[in-house]
Amino acid sequence: MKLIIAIIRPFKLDEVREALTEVGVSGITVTEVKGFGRQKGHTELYRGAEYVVDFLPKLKIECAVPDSLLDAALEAIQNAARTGKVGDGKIIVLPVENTVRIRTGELDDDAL
Amino acid sequence: MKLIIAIIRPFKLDEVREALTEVGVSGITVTEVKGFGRQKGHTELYRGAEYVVDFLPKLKIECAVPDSLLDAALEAIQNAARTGKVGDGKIIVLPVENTVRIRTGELDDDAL
Amino acid sequence: MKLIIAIIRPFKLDEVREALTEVGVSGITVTEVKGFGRQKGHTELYRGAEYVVDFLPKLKIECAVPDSLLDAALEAIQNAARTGKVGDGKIIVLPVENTVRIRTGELDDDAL
Amino acid sequence: MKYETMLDPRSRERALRTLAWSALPIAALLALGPAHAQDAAAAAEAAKPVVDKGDVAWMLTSTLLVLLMTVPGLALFYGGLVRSKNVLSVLMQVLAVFSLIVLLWVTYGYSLAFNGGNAFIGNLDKLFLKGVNKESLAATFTAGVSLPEYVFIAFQSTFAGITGALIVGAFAERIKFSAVLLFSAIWFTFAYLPIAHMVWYGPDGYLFAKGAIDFAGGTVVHINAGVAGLVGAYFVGKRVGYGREAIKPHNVTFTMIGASLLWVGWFGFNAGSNLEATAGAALAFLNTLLATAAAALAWSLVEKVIKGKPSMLGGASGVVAGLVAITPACGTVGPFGAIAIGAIAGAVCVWGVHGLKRLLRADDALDVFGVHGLGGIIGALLTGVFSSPSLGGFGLGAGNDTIAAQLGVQALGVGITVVWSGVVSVIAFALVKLVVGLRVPEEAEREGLDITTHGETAYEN
Amino acid sequence: MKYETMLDPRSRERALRTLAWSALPIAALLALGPAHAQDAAAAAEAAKPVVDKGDVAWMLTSTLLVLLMTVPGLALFYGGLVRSKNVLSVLMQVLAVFSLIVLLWVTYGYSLAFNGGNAFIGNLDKLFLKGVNKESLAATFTAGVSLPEYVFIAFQSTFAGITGALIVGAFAERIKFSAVLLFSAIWFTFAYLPIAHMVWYGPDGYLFAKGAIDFAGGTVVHINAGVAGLVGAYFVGKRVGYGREAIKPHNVTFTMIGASLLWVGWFGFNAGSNLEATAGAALAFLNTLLATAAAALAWSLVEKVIKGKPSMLGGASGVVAGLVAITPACGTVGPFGAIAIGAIAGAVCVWGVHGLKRLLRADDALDVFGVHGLGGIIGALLTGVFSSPSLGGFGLGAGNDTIAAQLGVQALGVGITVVWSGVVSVIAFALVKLVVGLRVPEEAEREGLDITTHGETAYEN
Amino acid sequence: MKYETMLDPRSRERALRTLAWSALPIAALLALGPAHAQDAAAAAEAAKPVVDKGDVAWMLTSTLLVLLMTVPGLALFYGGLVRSKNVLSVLMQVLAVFSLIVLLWVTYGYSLAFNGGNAFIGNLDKLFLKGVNKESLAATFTAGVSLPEYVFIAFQSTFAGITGALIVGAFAERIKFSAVLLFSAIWFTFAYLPIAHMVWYGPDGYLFAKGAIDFAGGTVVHINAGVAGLVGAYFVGKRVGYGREAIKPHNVTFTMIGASLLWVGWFGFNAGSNLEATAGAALAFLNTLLATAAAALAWSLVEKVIKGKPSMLGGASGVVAGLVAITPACGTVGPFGAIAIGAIAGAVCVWGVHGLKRLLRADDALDVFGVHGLGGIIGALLTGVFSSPSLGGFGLGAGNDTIAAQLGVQALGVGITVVWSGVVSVIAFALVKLVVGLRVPEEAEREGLDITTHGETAYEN
Ligand SMILES: Nc1ncnc2c1ncn2[C@@H]1O[C@H](COP(=O)(O)OP(=O)(O)O)[C@@H](O)[C@H]1O
Ligand SMILES: Nc1ncnc2c1ncn2[C@@H]1O[C@H](COP(=O)(O)OP(=O)(O)O)[C@@H](O)[C@H]1O
Ligand SMILES: Nc1ncnc2c1ncn2[C@@H]1O[C@H](COP(=O)(O)OP(=O)(O)O)[C@@H](O)[C@H]1O
Repeated sequence: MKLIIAIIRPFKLDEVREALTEVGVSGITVTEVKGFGRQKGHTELYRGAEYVVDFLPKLKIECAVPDSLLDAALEAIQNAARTGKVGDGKIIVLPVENTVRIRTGELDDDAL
Repeated sequence: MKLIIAIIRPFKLDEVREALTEVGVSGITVTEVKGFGRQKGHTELYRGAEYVVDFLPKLKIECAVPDSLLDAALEAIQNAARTGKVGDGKIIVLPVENTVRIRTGELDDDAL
Repeated sequence: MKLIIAIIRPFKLDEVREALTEVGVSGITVTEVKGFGRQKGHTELYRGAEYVVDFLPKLKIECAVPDSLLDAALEAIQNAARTGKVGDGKIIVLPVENTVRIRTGELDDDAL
Repeated sequence: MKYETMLDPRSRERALRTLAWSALPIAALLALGPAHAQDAAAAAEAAKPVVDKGDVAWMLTSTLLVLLMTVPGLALFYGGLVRSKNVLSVLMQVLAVFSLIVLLWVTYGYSLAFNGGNAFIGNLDKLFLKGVNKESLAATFTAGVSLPEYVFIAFQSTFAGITGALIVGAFAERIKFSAVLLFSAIWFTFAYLPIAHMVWYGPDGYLFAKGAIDFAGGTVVHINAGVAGLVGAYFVGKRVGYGREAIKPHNVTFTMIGASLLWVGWFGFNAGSNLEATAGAALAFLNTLLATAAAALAWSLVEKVIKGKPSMLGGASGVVAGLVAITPACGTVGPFGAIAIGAIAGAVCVWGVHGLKRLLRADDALDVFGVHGLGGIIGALLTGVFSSPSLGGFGLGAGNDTIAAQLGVQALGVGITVVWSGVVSVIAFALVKLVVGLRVPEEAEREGLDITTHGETAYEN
Repeated sequence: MKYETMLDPRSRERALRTLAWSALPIAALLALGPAHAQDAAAAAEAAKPVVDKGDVAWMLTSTLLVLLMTVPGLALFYGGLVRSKNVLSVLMQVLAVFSLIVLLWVTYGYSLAFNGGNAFIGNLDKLFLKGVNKESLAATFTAGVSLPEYVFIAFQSTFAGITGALIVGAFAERIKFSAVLLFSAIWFTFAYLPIAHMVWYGPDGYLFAKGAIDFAGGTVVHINAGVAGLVGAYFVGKRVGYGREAIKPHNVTFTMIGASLLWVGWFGFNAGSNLEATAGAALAFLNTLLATAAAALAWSLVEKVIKGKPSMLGGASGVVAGLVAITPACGTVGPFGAIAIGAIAGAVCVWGVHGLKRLLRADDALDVFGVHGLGGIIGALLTGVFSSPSLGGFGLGAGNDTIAAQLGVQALGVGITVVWSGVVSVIAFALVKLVVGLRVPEEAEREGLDITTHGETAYEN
Repeated sequence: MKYETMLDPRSRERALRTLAWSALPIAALLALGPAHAQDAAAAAEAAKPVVDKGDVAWMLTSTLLVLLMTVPGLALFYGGLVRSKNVLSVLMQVLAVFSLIVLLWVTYGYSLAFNGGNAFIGNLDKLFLKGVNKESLAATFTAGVSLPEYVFIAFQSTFAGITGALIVGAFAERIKFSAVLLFSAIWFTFAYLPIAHMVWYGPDGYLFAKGAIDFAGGTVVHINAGVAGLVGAYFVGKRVGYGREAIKPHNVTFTMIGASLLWVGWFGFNAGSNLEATAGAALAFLNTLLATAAAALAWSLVEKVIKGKPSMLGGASGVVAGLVAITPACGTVGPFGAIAIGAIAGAVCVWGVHGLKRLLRADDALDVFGVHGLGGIIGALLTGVFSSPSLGGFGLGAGNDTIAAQLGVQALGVGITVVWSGVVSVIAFALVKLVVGLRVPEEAEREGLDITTHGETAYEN
């Protein structure tokens, strides 16, 4: 089992979720985050002050998948989240030791 | 050492934290997240528009534990967070390579 | 490749980001979180009620680095984030299986 | 000063009689206000009541100020105090209850409160505002000075409206919307209207006749609402998680805006109750300013001493407590009497939301009783004290020679209001429970009323 | 009641003539207001117009209330409805459009709307307020009663300002800031000024002369703005993601505060349009209170029945719909006529933002047409119905004997406004598109106008 | 026009003398306002001052408008500009300072500012409002027209209150709450009261006698507060992280609401300073509307040119700058003079918060000096220019024949205020530092004053 972490553009969420659902992923968890990377931010002006805002709003998607679904899920995310411009984001895949569904106590792949 | 990631219902936070403290976990980190899963969302109505909100507010708890505490912690979370209804959430366990306490530079289990 | 997760004090963000940039880290992702640990919270008073707020505002920094950068990055974070007082936070290092840059499809170290 | 309201020529005679009873040196003063009414020509037609445009201007302004108190004032004050998942439900309850009562007011409320009848309730002669038109007049406290009746109807309608809206704070975050509406209609009819009639309808009203002083509605509005709220809190029960989870205000800035708008609008409430733009209105105005300032500081000081930190929420609560307490007194006490009343109310109401609340063991969510009920009682009683000329006041009520006598009458007013409102509320809540039920299901309460009752959420990034 | 405005002694004669035409029993009533004007001495100099300080007080208050409606009222109402990345752009548009129009108003607008000319537009004799000073007067509806001209100029400037600001809701979240300003200046000059002249400038104005009733500006302000907004929505095009992504209000509490302040301020708009602090103002006031309450409840009820849940946003929208609909009618219908108009407008406008909106296929982002346009039309027509004494009203327009006749005139007013405003808007938007372009680039729209156009973000933790 | 305030019969004679000095053609005009005062009957008793209910209505309204400016207006304007961890501390400071000063005002402030004494300070004859009652009167600018003294006391109390509250913006986000209160009390006593007396108390006040024009308080309120703020910023020191970390407004929408309410309320401040509901008030009103609109657009235009983007915060700041600058001038300049003053102030104050701020090297957190100080100075000087009839104004001050002469007097007023307020502030801050200390510990500042000083947080999800 793997945990997929994907940093994407906020307005791509719906497309990514649909793409993942299609390949059979049953659940995801989304967090609002701020990203710093190659994409450059903007300048904000307030009265006497100017601030360069390097951090841009992004969404982080976390999704635990059985090994069998990994490749399909990765492809789905890439296709749905890509615009081709700097700042599209990253996907990071982590190994998972085990998972539990709290409601039932089911373990591993059954828990997803 | 392991990193426990638990997605739970927001109002269960206090119970889970207490349960973890009891089994000897010394610290946790909590993030507000939105979850998509089997639990179905609601419909929101605004003037001419209706939106089906599939994403539900959840809390993500992250907690690094020494291997010795893992089972107790998992059980504590499950017991405290369970309501028995769809949407209780998941626990995901990841392997950790090492940890550092920033203040002191202590490493691994000592860092927790 | 590793994923570094660092929990730090909010006002240390700029210093940590600069320190990481200096050692060659090209991107980070930041999340607002609430931390519970040894540092004690404060009491809030509202009309008839008092609440002990155990959760303190922290920032979580996530940063995927090639193995070669790991030690430098860890040191950079520790130096920049340390105040020496309880509550400076933790660093947790996780193994990464692979990474993808969504825009280009580049993999692993190239994706960062 | 008593609140005398005669609304058609037929009651003019009674009005004059009432005025003659008055122990206050007020007639002389008021005669000074509309100086131009006194010239030779006017004297010749003294029988014909005069409408002064300055009065109309002030009373229209006062009326919209009471609306400002309700929405957005009270709505924000309450809305900021609840959790973000319930803020819209509170705003909606305030808006809907106010709207409903204003419509009931013109339908039958005005007639029952301010037209004929007996010592306890009026009659239905003005049902659907029968006979009211642009020529009909309502009397003021000054013989020969009138207001267009539409002005008086509008002004009083907002009083009824805000009183109903005040109550919803007590059972916020868990009550059914339909229950709120049904309760409001019943309570308005059987508690608000009789008390308003008893206190304000001269010279017949039971408490009016006894010389009870309630210049702008301490009993009618605040004690009345406070008691209804407390009863509601018992009936509806405590919020899920009350006492265990942290139930914090979601936006204290909103609460502060609300409290500020209550302060600003309250000048319409208090100085508007003078019905004329005279020195009497100015006194009520100044007293309202000073009592509130004193109460805000007093609440903060007590918090600083007791808990070590003066909270903003405390300051805002002090503002409201001071306003509530000065309401009955603002027309008859002097400026330093007002400061005393404000300071005392501000200090005591800290106990109202802490000690008293614990004693009462009710989850009066937004402290309707602790602030409006208790503050109203303090104000009603202290009105009997500081109205005394010996303490800088401008005179006790007709027929009450000593502070003790006046205190007795004031206490009677408080007692009657507490009991009457209490009994009506118990019956009303029992009825509502039977008919539509009082409370949303626990799961809906957890998810928040905004989504489950109103189908929307307040905030989005 | 017709809106008659004669602004210097030269037009006094015409004023009296107009008044003589009037079928309303209003003169008798109003004569009662400024009672002191009637004493012997005053009668002797009846020719000299009287300025009453009560009128001045009320009109200054009314004027600032219309500002309150605009900023912060309308700004918040609109600001809460957009996404947080665009809130500042909306606030800025409202502020800048209002400011711009107020300046244009004193430069040439006032003269073109309210001075001489023909049936469709005034002249430029008062360009740069030439000849206006502290002594110059503006007539009211009552012969012999005047206001300082500065009061009338200020009052009317805010009407023009808010009308321009209303429009921006239709194309919010994607339009260029420069386009908004340029369009506003053109539209104000070629649509607002002529319609205001036609409806309000007596006795010459085209619709005024026909006996059309628009007491406080239902056609001039609301239909006028609603149509301009709709045209704008077509020209500017739909928002990126419209119909696919969830485009939700970012802060419904702000929207509620805004709606409440609109309600509070609207008393200046409606009762202020009486120009005097009399029973006529009080009637307009009470009607504005009641129609709004009825509309808020009606909208909620319809939502409850159709969708199962009465939303707070619906309640707030009902408030605005009710206010819009009662605007033309508030001076001539009775209180229960006002309740009927409010309830009907509240119910029908639910369809305006759902069914009608789908039919129109325009992304009128904040429902300027669905609420102001549609509500305005309903109000204009129902004014012709409920002003009839047979339905409790205070009289139809001069020369219109039956409800049918009046309805015809009202429909004519609606028709002219829709066509005129529509044509001017089409031309204006076409021109603006050519000169500065209408729309920001898609990427800027995604990022939000606050950052890309104004260089700032509204919220920070 | 000079601000003349005679408060008891004893000073009536002086008042008439002052009026006789006046070079303004104002007497003739004002005589027109209260037309009814002129009829035969009234003429017979000319000695007896007339109280007009229209004036009372307007002045009560004006007074509550100044409260609206302070809470919630100024509180929100400032509150939105700080970080969310400090918003409650700012709201609390504004509320507490206002409340404190209002209480000090009735205790001794009113007597020291507006009763007898010498050219620099009044006396203590009215300590605790001794001798004031419902019959006592305060004079207006018109001989024979008075206000109930309670009205004048209340109106002026809010001026003192808001002035103290303005200052807290300069040292927001790091000062001790006790230091704010102690400083406010000292500064109010030794800086506000003397300056108010010098400028407004006729005919004795030092600047009043020199013919300085400060219609509504440009020197007394804005320059006075601006200088105190600047001194405070130096004394308290820069915020932790200033110039390194991003210190952004946490809620620009709140700031915009605040600026809007300042605009709305400022009509009470400016037009209320006319003390009567006459054409003079209407002129002040219109000028306040126009100058503000011009300033908002001017600030935005300069930002657009210099930085490429016109910000909402800039628009809101322009609103305040325009209001500040028109304050002294609003009674004597013409509408286009007002537009010029607004536009100039709006443009120059952009420099006030950028270039000047860098020069001054003080962390004046919310630009109290850059907007109120600088805007006040610009306004004071331009008043001397645009009041000239040659530039459309209504007359220079008594005894000043040329613009140059008037400018000299205006500059003197500015100079005295800057030095006096500066010196008092230095001493006051030094004293406060000694007694209670000025600044919270660094850790508390990092955590935010809301939690560490007031024990609460503003927002919760
Ligand atoms: N090494 C990294 N570790 C964690 N997150 C990263 C890393 N690099 C980039 N990110 C995240 O991915 C986002 C996009 O990265 P960026 O370099 O701007 O563009 P791109 O992904 O197109 O190369 C960033 O805003 C940040 O949130
Ligand atoms: N595969 C997954 N990866 C990550 N998070 C998940 C996954 N599936 C579910 N979740 C999270 O768990 C929450 C609860 O899941 P859900 O399917 O609704 O109910 P249950 O846990 O009872 O089966 C979801 O809202 C989501 O946040
Ligand atoms: N075991 C843990 N797992 C995850 N996060 C932790 C853990 N222990 C502490 N933290 C995080 O680190 C923060 C700082 O920890 P704390 O014990 O207060 O101080 P210190 O890091 O100085 O020992 C906490 O607020 C929490 O967010």
